[in-house]
Amino acid sequence: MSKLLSLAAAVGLIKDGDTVALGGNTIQRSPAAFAREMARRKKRNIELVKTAGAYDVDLLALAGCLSAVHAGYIGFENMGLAPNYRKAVEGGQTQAKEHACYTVIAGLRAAAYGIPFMPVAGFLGSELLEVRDFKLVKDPFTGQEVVAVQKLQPDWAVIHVHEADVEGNGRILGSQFEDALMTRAAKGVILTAERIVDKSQFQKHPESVAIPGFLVNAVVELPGGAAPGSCYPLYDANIEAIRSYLAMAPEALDDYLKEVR
Amino acid sequence: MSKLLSLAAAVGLIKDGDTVALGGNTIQRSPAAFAREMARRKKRNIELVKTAGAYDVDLLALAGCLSAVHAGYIGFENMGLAPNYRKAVEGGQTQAKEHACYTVIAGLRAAAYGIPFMPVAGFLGSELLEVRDFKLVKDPFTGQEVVAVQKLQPDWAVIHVHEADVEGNGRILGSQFEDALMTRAAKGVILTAERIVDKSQFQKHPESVAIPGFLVNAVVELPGGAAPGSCYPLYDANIEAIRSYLAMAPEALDDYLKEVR
Amino acid sequence: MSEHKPNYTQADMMTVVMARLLRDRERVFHGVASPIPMVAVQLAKRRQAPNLVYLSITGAVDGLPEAFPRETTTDGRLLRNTASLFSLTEIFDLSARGQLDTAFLGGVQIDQYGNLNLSVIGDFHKPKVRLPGGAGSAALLPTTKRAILWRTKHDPKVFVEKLSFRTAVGNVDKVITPLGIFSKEDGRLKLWRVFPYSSVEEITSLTGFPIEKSPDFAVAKAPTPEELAILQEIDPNNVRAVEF
Amino acid sequence: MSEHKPNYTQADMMTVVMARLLRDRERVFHGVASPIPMVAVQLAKRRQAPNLVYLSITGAVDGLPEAFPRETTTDGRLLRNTASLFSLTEIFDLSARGQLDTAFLGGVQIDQYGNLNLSVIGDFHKPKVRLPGGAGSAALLPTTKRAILWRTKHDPKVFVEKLSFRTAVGNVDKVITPLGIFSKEDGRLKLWRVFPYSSVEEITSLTGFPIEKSPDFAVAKAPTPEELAILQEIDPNNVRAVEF
Repeated sequence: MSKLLSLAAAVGLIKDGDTVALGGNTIQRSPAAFAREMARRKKRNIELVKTAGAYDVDLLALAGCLSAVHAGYIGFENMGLAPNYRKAVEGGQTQAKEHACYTVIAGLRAAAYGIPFMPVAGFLGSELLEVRDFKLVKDPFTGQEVVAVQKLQPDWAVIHVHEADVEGNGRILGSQFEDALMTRAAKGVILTAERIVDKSQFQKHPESVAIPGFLVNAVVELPGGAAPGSCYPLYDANIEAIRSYLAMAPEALDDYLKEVR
Repeated sequence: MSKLLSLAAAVGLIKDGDTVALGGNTIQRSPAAFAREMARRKKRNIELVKTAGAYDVDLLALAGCLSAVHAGYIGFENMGLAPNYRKAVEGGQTQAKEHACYTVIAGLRAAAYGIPFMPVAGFLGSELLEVRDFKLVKDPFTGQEVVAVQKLQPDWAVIHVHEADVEGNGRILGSQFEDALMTRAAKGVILTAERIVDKSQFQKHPESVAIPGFLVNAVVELPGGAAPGSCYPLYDANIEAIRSYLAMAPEALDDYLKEVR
Repeated sequence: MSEHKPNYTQADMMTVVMARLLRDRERVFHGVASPIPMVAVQLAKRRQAPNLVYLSITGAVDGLPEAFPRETTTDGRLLRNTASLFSLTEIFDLSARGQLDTAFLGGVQIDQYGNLNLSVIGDFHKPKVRLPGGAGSAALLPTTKRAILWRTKHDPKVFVEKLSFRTAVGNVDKVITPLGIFSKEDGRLKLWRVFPYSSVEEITSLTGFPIEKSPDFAVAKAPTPEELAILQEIDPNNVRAVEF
Repeated sequence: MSEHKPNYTQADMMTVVMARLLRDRERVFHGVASPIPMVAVQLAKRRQAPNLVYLSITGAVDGLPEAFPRETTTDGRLLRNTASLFSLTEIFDLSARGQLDTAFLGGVQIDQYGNLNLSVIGDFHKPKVRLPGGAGSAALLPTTKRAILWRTKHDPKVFVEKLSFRTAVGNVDKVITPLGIFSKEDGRLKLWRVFPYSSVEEITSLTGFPIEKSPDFAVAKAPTPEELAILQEIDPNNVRAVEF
């Protein structure tokens, strides 16, 4: 049962209007090449789910793909704001469904655990409670009020991994971020992988394989798929390429997408 | 900062009346030697937490240590019921706080997540809802009713691991069971370890080290610490020893505890 | 029972019909103390369900044991061949979100609605017999897409008119006994199969609730030589019979 | 500012005072975009807090980077030396259950109560400026035992009378600026330290809310030669200054 697909075919699984969780964190191991292909194929009305995003989210905002973004942080850290995400939100094309990263996690947990909501500690006092769809719930044991986060179930989780086999088993080295949780919360899972390995490699160290194949719908072999972000320890972020992206005029996007594969 | 203690000193950390979660599952990698030392030291009014237990729970019940057991299953699987646990419950000395294994997990999750309760799917229709301390809670988003499990925060999690370093980092090979969750839910953590390794061993494969040292209070070097249960892949369960334990007259316990170290 | 002695045991029969119920690609779980399901899964994978996803408490995904453990079904031997770990917690979550296809569950008592008791005989708080407890059943039975129950004793103390205690309720599909198979239809257990060596009369006399036949009632096909040969190959130590 | 040019930068000063606030054995977390905390933690570990437990988004526990990444603080380089992984999810959980000692958090706007805005300038739904978002702060600030805030600009647009939006509220202990340190006492930010090259007057003129001195007010000790030497050794590329 090989689940290997071309990048185009895998992106084709995603329908306009879908909710898509992207793995990785800021410029680390995010599915950047997958996001570019989504931009090329002009996906529309996508709702993204991410704890902390940068290039992937900004590029999809620039390409007009995004109706909303559920995230705790969208920015380029020490390099500054996310210019195109900013513009898309300020212009009203994209809704910023701001979270604390932990409430993204809580919403994903509710989806993964098959429950309608998750109670979450903290958060009281934040105006996010008033402007976003968080609610309070009474602990039935003590009467204490606690914040409730509604189930956040993506249609797809898209995760860039170091190694996958054709059945969809996936192995991430180093920082795991919230990727395993996303694969449990989503209805479907797409992996892009630096390399395809034989299943027997995983059978030697099953405890290091965070994503079991039976949860995965499609695997794309995509070396360099996190660039210009990093895929530690294989490659560092290409800062020059990120800065040049940040300096790019919006009109240059089509050329950029043709050039950067 | 070495956290190495003798078995006696580590057991000494546990006070009468404490709630103690035991790692492993049935006769697999449970902290059997630790349980025997608890029995020798005549711990009293202990509340155990376990998903599925066998020898460890039964022995502590026989020794009169247990006021209550929170668990989904206590038995010796294909070998039959847990005779001494049965007697302790039927005689009224020990309360069976029966759970579905999943509600033990839910209670531990609430403790680990710092929330007063966890909603949990399923469970409706079970009479456990009526006789145990589960409640219903209304989803504030849809009004749907869902079962709520109260936070279950052990004073101690006691986990038998394959390898630990003196700082308390712990590595489990193969089945992880619910042990990592227990170390997050409990106020304190005690590891018994087949062997003590140098931290540098873990630094080569940090992703395989499920228990970070900073959560751990004490480490005991205890080769064979899961026997007569298994510690896969190091040793199998000693079925003969388990059957001989099961056949033992209750009065023989003191001799047994002297003999079996 | 028939006087002609068949060339297979009740354990063989139960294992074979259990395996036949499994489908390719589905996600299947068994828990503690489940020797027949443990063997039946491997039989099904060797026949109609090679891509069945086999989950167990060990965390193994598609574990392929060289030999089955005899006393326990949570043993590390089940980990052989697994390419990832998927813990019990994750299995419960999977079921909770509606993605577990089949769960094998047992019952010390089972009533005509397919509800089960694994908790106590007598009063819950002052039991005459404290049973092991329902393990995963109260959580899994209502959330798994289907549950297949089995019990190696068929008598009126198992198949009761009224449970001492209702541990779990839910999506029971089939109940396999040494004599036949009940199917839950319109909310009740109907007799769906009788095994070749038994009879409706025998089952009726050994069941504590009234027997009604399913519209699909039939005599189960005896284990085929091929099924028996695979059983012999994968379970030469007859672990499937350990509950008898 | 004083005309005598000191032998250290504002970045050095902020890093050094931040490091001094840390205690041995405590559990400390920083998130994205946190170069000064990233360096300060290592400085503290080299001095008074060798057993400080350092947690970051990478999942590293006590990561000891050979070189600090310049553009990001979520880089895999922070994993070096870690003996276990403890993910961001786990860090939030740790804080939620009351076991995180110190969290470093930033604020685009900070008010006199130590509340912060990282969300928007203008209306939340139709913002004039969409900011990056509060990241972990709304969850961490109320649950960590203490938060240390920092901001490398000290002007009335940062330290405001009224926030455009209140992203997070909670257990702020200290707020470090390029000119001094506020301490939250009796529910309000009081001026606790002024840096040697600044003055109460300068801070007052550059702060949007009224300045009140803490009873413990003092002039901060300039970075010592030892502190500066360690800084030079661990951060020769001056990553600590990247936010200036």
